[in-house]
Amino acid sequence: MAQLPFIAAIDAGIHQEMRRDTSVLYFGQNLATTENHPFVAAFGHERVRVTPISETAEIGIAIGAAMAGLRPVVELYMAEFMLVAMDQVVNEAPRFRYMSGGQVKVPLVLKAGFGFAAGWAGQHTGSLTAMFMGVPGLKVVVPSTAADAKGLMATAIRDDNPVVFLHHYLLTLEHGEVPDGEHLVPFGKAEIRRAGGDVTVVATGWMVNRALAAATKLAGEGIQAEVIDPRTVAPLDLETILGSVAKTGRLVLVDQAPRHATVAGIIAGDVAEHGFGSLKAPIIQVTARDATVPYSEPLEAYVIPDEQRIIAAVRGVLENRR
Amino acid sequence: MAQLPFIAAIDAGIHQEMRRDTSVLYFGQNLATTENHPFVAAFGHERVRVTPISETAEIGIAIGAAMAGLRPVVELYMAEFMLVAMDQVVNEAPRFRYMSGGQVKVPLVLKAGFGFAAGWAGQHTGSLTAMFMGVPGLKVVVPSTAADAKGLMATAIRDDNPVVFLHHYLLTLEHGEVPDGEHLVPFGKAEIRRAGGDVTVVATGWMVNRALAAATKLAGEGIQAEVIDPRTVAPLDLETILGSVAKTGRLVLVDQAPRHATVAGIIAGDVAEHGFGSLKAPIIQVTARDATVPYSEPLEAYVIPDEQRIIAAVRGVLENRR
Amino acid sequence: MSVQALNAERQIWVYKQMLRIREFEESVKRSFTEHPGVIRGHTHLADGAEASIVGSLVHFRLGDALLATYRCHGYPLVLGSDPKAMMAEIYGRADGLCKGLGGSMHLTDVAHGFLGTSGIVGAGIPHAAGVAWAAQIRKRGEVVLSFFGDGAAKQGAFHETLNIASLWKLPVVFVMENNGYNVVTLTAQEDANAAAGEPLAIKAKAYAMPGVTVDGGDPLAVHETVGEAIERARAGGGPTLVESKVYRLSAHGNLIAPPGVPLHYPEHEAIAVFGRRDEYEAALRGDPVPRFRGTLVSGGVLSSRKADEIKVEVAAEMSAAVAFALKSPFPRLESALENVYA
Amino acid sequence: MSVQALNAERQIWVYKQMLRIREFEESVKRSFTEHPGVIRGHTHLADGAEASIVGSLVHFRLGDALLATYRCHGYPLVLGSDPKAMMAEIYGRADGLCKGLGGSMHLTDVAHGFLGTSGIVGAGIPHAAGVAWAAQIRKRGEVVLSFFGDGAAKQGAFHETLNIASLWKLPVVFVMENNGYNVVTLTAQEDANAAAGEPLAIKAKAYAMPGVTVDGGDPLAVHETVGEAIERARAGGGPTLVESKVYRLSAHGNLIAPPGVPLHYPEHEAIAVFGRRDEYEAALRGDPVPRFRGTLVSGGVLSSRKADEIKVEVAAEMSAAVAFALKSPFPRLESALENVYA
Ligand SMILES: Cc1ncc(C[n+]2csc(CCOP(=O)(O)OP(=O)(O)O)c2C)c(N)n1
Ligand SMILES: Cc1ncc(C[n+]2csc(CCOP(=O)(O)OP(=O)(O)O)c2C)c(N)n1
Ligand SMILES: [Mg+2]
Ligand SMILES: [Mg+2]
Repeated sequence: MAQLPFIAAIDAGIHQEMRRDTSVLYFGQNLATTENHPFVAAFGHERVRVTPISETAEIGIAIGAAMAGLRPVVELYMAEFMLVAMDQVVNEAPRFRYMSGGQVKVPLVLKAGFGFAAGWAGQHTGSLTAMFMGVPGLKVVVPSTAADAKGLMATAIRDDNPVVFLHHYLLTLEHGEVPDGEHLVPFGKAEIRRAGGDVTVVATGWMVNRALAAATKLAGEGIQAEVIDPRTVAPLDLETILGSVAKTGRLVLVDQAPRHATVAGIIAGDVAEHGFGSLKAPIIQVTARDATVPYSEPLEAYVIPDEQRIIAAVRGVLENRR
Repeated sequence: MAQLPFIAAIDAGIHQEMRRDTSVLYFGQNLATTENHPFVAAFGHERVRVTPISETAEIGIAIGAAMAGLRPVVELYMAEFMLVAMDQVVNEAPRFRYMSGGQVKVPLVLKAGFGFAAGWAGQHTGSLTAMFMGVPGLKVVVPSTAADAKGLMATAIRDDNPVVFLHHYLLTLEHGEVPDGEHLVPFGKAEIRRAGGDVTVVATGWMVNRALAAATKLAGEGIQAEVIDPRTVAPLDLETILGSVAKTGRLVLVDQAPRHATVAGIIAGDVAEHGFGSLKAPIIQVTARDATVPYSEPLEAYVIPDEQRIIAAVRGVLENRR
Repeated sequence: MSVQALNAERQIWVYKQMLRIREFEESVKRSFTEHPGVIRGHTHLADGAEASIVGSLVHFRLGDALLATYRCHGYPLVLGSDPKAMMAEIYGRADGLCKGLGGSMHLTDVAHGFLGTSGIVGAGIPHAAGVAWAAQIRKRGEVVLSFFGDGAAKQGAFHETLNIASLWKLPVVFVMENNGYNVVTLTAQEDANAAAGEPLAIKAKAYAMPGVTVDGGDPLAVHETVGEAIERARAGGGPTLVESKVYRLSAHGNLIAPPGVPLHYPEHEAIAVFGRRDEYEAALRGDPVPRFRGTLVSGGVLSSRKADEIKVEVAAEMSAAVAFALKSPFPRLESALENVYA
Repeated sequence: MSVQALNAERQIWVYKQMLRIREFEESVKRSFTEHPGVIRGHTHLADGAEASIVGSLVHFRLGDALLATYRCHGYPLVLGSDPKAMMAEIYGRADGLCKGLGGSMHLTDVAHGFLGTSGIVGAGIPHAAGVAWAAQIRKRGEVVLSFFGDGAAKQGAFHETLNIASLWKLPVVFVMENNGYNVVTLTAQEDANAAAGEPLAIKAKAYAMPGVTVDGGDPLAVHETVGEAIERARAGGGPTLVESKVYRLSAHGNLIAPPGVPLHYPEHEAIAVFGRRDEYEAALRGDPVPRFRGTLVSGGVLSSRKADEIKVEVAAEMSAAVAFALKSPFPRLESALENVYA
């Protein structure tokens, strides 16, 4: 075990797989522009390349390379940059296997950051996870710890399908214990980050930290929140969430996206169908307020869900507790 | 009142507004290539133009023209074609007003078909509505009748914000009574297509027809379904839905998208929060099965929600009726 | 570099492949009237482009790859795909090349080097470059052919990919089939070079890449031009943009309509939209299939009798394909949920 | 067409504007150390591009419009925006040009013809063409300037827009500020023309559009080159691609880091990443601001004393802007929910 920042843990996951499998490629903008780049030094320019600012071609090339037997990892920096290439992400990569009747597979990883609520303002701070999660053929990963970042990246690279790997930018420098050597975290297995019997709180990415901080404060009031991190939203481990709700009867979902663009809403819909019998209170979603993310610091903080709003939501669902 | 096919009703809406307001433009691929084109004949090439196959430029140009005081309507044919220009749709058009502190407005209409489950297979049959509905600054319209198609198009053109106008391609030739002369349908006002007290069914686009057909069959069993068509999903008229659920206690949502890519899920999440007290049964979503839409006819029919599945869902929520 | 001329036998092979494509497309077209409802969605024919396709594919070797668009029936026929399985796919049957999941727009036959198509204009161009990157890494002299239309050159994907392919010297040849139309839009109505009277191959200058224009109605000319580009690519010299000028002899695709409305192939846009009957009739007179037959027969390479025999043989092959496809069952319903994930 | 030369007074005006941009940018840069935490997110400076900006904007008339990228501080200063409101925006304050909603990357001042920016590379290029369409319809001889970087020419948006602008003869001038870098990527590492030693202006050939390259460090050369393009556009002759060669004198932007880490301007990538100290020092020696001062003083257009007076005046203007911005309050919280919809 080593203490590593989140960003280094992702790199470690990629490095691990590139060493293991020569078919893994790593490319994107503004990397590998000198021989000193650690991945270039280790794996050479054949497998590690800088690309122009051409996301459509970058992702499209990854698809072709994947169909030809390679395993590309594309560094995209911000998830928003995928929007200029959204057809490749949602209407090409995940369709080829299906449309060919299973003749091809398209193993690739689209690595992108998101949610960088640090003054990056209108076009660089979005939380677009929900746009990807419902696309058949695509898998979507949202780690919240350094260890998961490494292990989920490694699993993403080994997966035979296109995977969107979303790195929350505010976690970049968060340190955590990361297993040395080969480390893999399975897809479709949620993690209970904190156990509790009074209320289930589901969150992804950086919102997991805020949920945990809220849970700590709530514990001081005698409220035990169970905090669940789905880790992958496609596939989604609904069982773990339903199991927790069966126990607590109460569900609060936290999401950095605006109200109608959330993973939270989708999960709420699932629980309202499959876990209805367990529910003792309304399912509350704590989401961003409905605005583009503003630049000014206090406004940005006002728009993004914070501890106080999570705590208030939990108190709300417990109000009618008997 | 005239009987018009859906497609002619949309055209009538555009025509009405172009005649009324010289700032309205209409352009896109494969239109206006001869002087005989009815819009060219009426309004000239200055305002009606054919574009190359360049969605990013087409939508981007619409944004610029809108900022400069015009009101462009872009013909995009299939909603999937917006995916190559998704940045313009979700990260440019709806952001400019906000980021400029209200200095500009971006009135434009992106007109696109969707859901063409008619053998168009993997890349042309999607139902992407949910991708647009949660973006602050954007409005999203999904008419299901010819009259609404005309009236919502006219309202969309007069709206000072970017509007995604989604035309369900399977409705193209459906005829309906369409008011002559100026006709406007307000945004954010759901329509109760059929009244009923036993169960609330919410559907958009072509699914409204399937829901109504199911409701007719169910009436034969003595089950009165209330079928609600939100007509615009952004803004969403949650009040009307909650009002109905308050009466029926039961909610079934029908959506042509796969399970985790639906408007249905988002609405279910809202009702599970704001209408929980009214619910007597789980909220059931009848969605497409989780696959890319297959080409072969029976498989396509198997994947898309049909009357039977809607009927079964309604029976399901009524099972525990006392 | 100079490409070796084709001997008589290969020339006859070229002619036969052209005829097979034509005959297949005619069978597809006839299906709309002879077997109404059997073909759904949108179907795009390659008639008029046969010389361009076959002339390009003469150079195809084991290990090479090809990617194309929705207008994709021609290529796999030449590469060796079974027309029975192709027709079954177009009819949505269980024995289809793609198990009925893809349909006419998405024929794929990996075993024969046809990696697939995108129905989104321009989107397949980077895929081809990606396959070429894999070939570059493998260092076996394999090459990738990327086919697309003139309209596709107006998509960002074209631009972004050609720059990278040139920069990385990828072993790929970009064959733009310029058929003068994007659906009902004339090339000069949407392309600044065309409007200025310039060849579309000039676009290659924006990528420091060779760009050439060839008469796509002449299979031997295509053979030479694409052949040079392929040799260059195999030798590590990088990509070429080949503008192959063809004339699409059918309408863009069958009628677009919701279920219930019988589908058919409408009149060509040159006539139906632009009233350019002369243009269309000239194109018919220049039809590359009879034109090449004429060349071969008058050059003494092929006797009329032999040419007729080939025609009969090919017609039989394609009607067998139709018969097979008609008899093939629909896929099991659950197969709709297979192959979503690997 | 020939552009009239600038008289002495206008030349001095040009110099003063260049100095204002430089001084503003220096104030922004100093804010990171003098007022830590006051600027958040990502801030991109125009230092090195002043001559190109001002030389282009000499031609700007009422009714014209300008659109740019995240690297957007220079233009509005020349167009007449108040540096106080600009700095307040960069500090996220209520008196900001965009009420604190936009920040450094999204300065907008419609009243002065600056319609805004996109932070997404290439995305603003079509917006400019759209504004130009409106100008074409209005027929008042108005012109639109579209500024973007060399890297942006690798986006599909560039390609798609230039084709349409040329085809429609839109009154727009595309000014590509080629500063040799896209963040830490050298132009030759990402551009096939650059790798082949060709100017980037050659890309205009793919759009049947004039393409010219100019020394962006010389405001009078830019004035002439962009001036010709603007005159042509105003006269209905259509767009031009101008490649203006500049050297960015600061790093791409400030350090990228999560909250908590103090932000600052790192060393220029030429040195920090590529170890090209000579290149960077040569660029500093060629700095367009002192270079133009030298030209004016040695040409007798401007005395050293007057030049120093201008410098003092401009420095005072910009420190007043900082002082104003520091005192401006933060916006009301509820203002975050205003202006979402019109
Ligand atoms: C991005 C995108 N926009 C629009 C379409 C609709 N469309 C399908 S084929 C086609 C014409 C393409 O023309 P061209 O590239 O010349 O090929 P051709 O059909 O002539 O062979 C269009 C516009 C699409 N499939 N994808
Ligand atoms: C579509 C997209 N991809 C990537 C980025 C990240 N990015 C921001 S600025 C930049 C460099 C742009 O280089 P250039 O166009 O030369 O402009 P310069 O910054 O040199 O002025 C990049 C890659 C982005 N903003 N948008
Ligand atoms: Mg064409
Ligand atoms: Mg640059």
